[in-house]
Amino acid sequence: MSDPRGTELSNVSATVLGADEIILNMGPQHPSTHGVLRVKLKLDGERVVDSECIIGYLHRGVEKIAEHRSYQQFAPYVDRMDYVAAVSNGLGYCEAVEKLLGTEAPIRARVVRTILTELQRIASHLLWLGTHALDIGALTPVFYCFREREEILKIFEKYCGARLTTHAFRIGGLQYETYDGFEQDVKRFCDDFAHRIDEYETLLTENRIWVGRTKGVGILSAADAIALGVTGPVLRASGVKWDLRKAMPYAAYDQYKFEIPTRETGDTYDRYVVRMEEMRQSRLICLQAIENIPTGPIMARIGKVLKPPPGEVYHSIEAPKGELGYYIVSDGTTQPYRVRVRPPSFINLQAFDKMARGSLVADVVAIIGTIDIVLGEVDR
Amino acid sequence: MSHLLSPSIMRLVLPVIYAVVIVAVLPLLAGYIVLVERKVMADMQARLGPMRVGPHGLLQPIADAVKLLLKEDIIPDKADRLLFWLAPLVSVTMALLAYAALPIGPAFQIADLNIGLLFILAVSSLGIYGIVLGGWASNSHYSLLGALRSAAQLVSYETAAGLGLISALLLAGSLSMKDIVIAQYDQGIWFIFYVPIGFFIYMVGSIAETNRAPFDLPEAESELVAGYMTEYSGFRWSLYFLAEYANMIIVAGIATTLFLGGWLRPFASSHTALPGTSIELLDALPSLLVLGVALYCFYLAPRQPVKIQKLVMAMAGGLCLIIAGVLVGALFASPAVLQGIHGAFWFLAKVFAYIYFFLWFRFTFPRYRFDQLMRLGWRFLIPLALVNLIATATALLATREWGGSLFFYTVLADVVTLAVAMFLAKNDEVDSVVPVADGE
Amino acid sequence: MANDPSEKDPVSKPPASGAEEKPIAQKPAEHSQTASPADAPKSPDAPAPKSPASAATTPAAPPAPGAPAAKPAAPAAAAPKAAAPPAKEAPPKPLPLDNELVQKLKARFGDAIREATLDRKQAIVTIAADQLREISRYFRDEEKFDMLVDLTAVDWPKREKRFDVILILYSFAKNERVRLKAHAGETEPVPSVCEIWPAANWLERECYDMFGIVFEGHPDLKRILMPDEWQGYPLRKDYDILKQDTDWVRENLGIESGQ
Amino acid sequence: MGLNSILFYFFAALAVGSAILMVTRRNVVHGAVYLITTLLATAGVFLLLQAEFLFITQVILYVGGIMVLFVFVIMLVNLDVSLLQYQFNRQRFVGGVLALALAAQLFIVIKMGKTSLFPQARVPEVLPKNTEAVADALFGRFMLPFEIASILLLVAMIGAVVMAKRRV
Repeated sequence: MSDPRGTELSNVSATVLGADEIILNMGPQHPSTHGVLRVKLKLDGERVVDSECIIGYLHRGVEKIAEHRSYQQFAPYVDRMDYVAAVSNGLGYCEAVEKLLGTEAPIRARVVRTILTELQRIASHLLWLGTHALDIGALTPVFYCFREREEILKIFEKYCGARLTTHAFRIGGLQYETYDGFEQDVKRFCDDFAHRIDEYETLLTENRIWVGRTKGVGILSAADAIALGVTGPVLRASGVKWDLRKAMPYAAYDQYKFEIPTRETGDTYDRYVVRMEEMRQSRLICLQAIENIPTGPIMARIGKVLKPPPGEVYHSIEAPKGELGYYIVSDGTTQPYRVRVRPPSFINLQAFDKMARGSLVADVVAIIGTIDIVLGEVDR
Repeated sequence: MSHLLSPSIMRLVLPVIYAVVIVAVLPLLAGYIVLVERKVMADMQARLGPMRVGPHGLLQPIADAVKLLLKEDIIPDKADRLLFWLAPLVSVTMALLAYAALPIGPAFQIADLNIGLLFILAVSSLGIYGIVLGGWASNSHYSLLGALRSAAQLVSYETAAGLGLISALLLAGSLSMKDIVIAQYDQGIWFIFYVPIGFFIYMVGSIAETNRAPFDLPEAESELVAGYMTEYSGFRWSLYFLAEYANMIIVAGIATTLFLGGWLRPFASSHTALPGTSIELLDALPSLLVLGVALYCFYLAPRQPVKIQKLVMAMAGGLCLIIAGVLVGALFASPAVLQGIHGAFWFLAKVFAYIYFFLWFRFTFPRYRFDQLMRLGWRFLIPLALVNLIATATALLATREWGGSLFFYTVLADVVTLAVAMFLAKNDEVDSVVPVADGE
Repeated sequence: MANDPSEKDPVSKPPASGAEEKPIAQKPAEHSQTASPADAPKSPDAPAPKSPASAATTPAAPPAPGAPAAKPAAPAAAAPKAAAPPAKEAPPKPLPLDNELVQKLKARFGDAIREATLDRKQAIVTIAADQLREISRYFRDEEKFDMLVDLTAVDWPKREKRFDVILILYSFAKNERVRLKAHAGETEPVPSVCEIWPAANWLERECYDMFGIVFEGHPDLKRILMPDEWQGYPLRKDYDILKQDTDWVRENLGIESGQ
Repeated sequence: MGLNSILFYFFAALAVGSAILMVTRRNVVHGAVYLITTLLATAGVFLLLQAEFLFITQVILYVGGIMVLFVFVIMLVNLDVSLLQYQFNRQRFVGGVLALALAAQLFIVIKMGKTSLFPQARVPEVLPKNTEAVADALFGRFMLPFEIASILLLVAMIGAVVMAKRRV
């Protein structure tokens, strides 16, 4: 202070103390980036000033591969995009190609597809719930969630022999008939699941710490969500009552009664509530569908070699993560001329910056979790 | 021989023996607390936990220790080598030093300082340097953030926990750990019944001080990878680990001494002799408990899948049997020996019960966010601790001035403090939650 | 169509009677269009279905200047009998589209609206690339297509302007989708629609990454999925599936080949 | 020299040595570590004098509290910049004068007070519990100054909070 040039001193301290903005590189190896997401955060203390997602570590060129495979050959590849919801991916692809062919799967196939896809939605949401809770520090729910998910995977395994990347459906319908006891298995799961999900809620929904960690975190307004093309539970939590299963019904969804849960604020807590409710709704759909699976063929009469007439089609379904679209261009040959996948995770992840700015590092983890990304789908 | 066991020599030799025993046993104990933690966690999460190494994973801690010691020791290139080397040592030294004043039973205490409690608090508060310097020296942002969080968290919660302790100190009127326990014996009641809120505040504060969930922000694995320990590996890492568990035992020991009657058995002041003998009814309890465990081990032993596991299980049963034998033997020895051995048993039992609560919290609650943690500390716990302190002091004063039962006055004080707590919590809720228009 | 409730298989049990509430709009997009599949297809001009390249060139014929883009340039409707599904209905083919929306568009943008077709009951509007931003803004503001569902590209290397830039738009109000298509040459920049739909940011980056299409006015146009220094654009048709940027692989991964 | 003297010289040397190192280190964190060592060594001297309460206060407050905050702040500072900065500013002369003055003062006190540098008077083996003595002094005889000091600190604290709040 006795320094005659006080101004200089204050300048010096400013350069020293002002340098506290640090760049934190989260990932690609980090416990809560759900795979190989890399986020560059600019922090002021623990507050996020700026963020950038760096992706592509899992890029496998699925769209390029598609151009070199026949329509049927490509079907297993789509399972590897959102690998925790392989059934949904398969449904979207098969229906898109069916649309391109101008045909449709028989009603029995569509109902079975609906049941399996809804089970897959529950499985995907369970995985999300477990890991999201784990990110926020609740160690226990993840094991309960996996216990229930295991039941679903067992049903898949019994149905088609695979658990994760199922390739459950074929273009034109189903490869396999349902096994004996399929209905009972699904029913038993659904009956059991009703109070399981209440159990999870007792652990989290009213928990003060959970509420404190999720309420008001990562708010995304409805206008922002629409502008950023965000779909799925993230959009619905922002207050937009929009679900492709209702807006443009596919498979057999138009036959079943279910609600579209929505919330107003669009924060992490709302997204949690929406997904929990969605699991309940999926359970209801399964129960309705299992009541009366129509009899009949399971495969449409399409040839062994698929040569869709030239043209193009865009078909999308409500995958657990949001709108999963396939834009397929055919040139009349056996291989697609171009397959474009509209990956919900990829587009939802774009909203990350909007949600994360101004929040704390701890919130970043919650926000990554709440968007519910699967890097296999983001990077394709 | 007799001159070797003269009291003056024993006064010097015994503490050294205790110190050696503590330093030798503590890592093992920490390892087994980890095993218990994993087993409890597994039980709460509907799974089995470690089952492979030894029967029911009983040898897992040893396997872990060997693995840790054999691991590659990595020092990051741009780390501050000196501090990187020093930091875990500081942590573990301070944690071990605190044991000097911890009375594990009336006989097992290295030094009965007249400022024993303050000494433990002071030394364990120095352990923070291990974390802060280690975090800084690693030259990694995760470590640095972990260290910063840790520093802020410890300073805040030490205050709250300390204020919580003072309410018990008021009742004891001494800082010597031994005198505090004796005060509880004399008053015939554990202080937790006088100052339950003080105990609660200390419990929350001690969880935060030991960086345990839900306050494990300095090492929050989902945010900061492993916080200040991110760059550590192998032996250095295990030193941190040891320090953490040693600290857990320390805070549990403090809580046991101040609130749970230290080495006293339940109903220490009431005496009901077994008919026909001079053995107290409740003194027989420890032996029976350990005997039960031993029998259970023997019951399980033949049911183990592998021969070696059968053997180890039987050995575990045998160990329990020996302990039970010692406990029974103590019943017939002189009162000092009885108190020493059974005191240690009760003390450790209470410490582990306290640690069990730590584990239970860890597997039940999500993690706090940093600002919430600070808010909880400064705006809830510290005001509450102050109110609790004043209320307890008033209760003491009232007993002295007007007579009557202290218990009655402390109940009044607790009611007042609870009312304040509810007010604070409500106030806090208004502030912290973003107004939400409930949808649907 | 699976999307079309009216065409449901008769075997199915009747839909749960009316109790389900339609959230935003009732009609699927396909229903709002006027064309019917029974319309006689316009004769194709170059039926050469066996070669993808020649098939690709067909729709590339630029519309005659001056003539309003009413003339459909339907791609080869070759109906490959060997593989065509023995479906009840005729195989789907693109049909011209001329509804209210298209008329409005033509009235407003004139030549910039090159063509409007209906393929598999999905509306496609081909527009001039240089007008992309204006037309997009019109779609968002006037026609309430408030969500950009997807933005991608297709490569037709034999064509004079090799790329189709495709925007899939969705309107919550109408529950309709529309596809905008703009032709772009290899070196020709396409206006960015980032400021209209922020969602386009990453999508345009991906297009740039995969096809090398430059979007003019994009705030931060750089590679997104491939490494920043990667040479070549993987989704172009002339980029072989086994091709790689050998130098990059060698330098950064320390291996000879990723195959 | 008894054990006490050896310990005293050990602590004294440690205190002085690390104090010098603390001033001369370029790395601020190292400086802080040496300062902590100095404080601990001083605490050790207190303990030798059987001033247990003072010892523990020194450890809890200065080492366990204040220095933690110091280190906290230091770690937020970008050390790469501070490493390059010249540590001593143009106060060398003033500093030298001050040091000389202090040395003179010490010399005079020791000489005038007729106390040798190596005190012969032994402290009694066992002192009364000094925690209570400190408490009696603070809350009895020196109640007023003690309270004034605490109010001063409170004012300073509130001032700091207000200044920090304004920025946010």
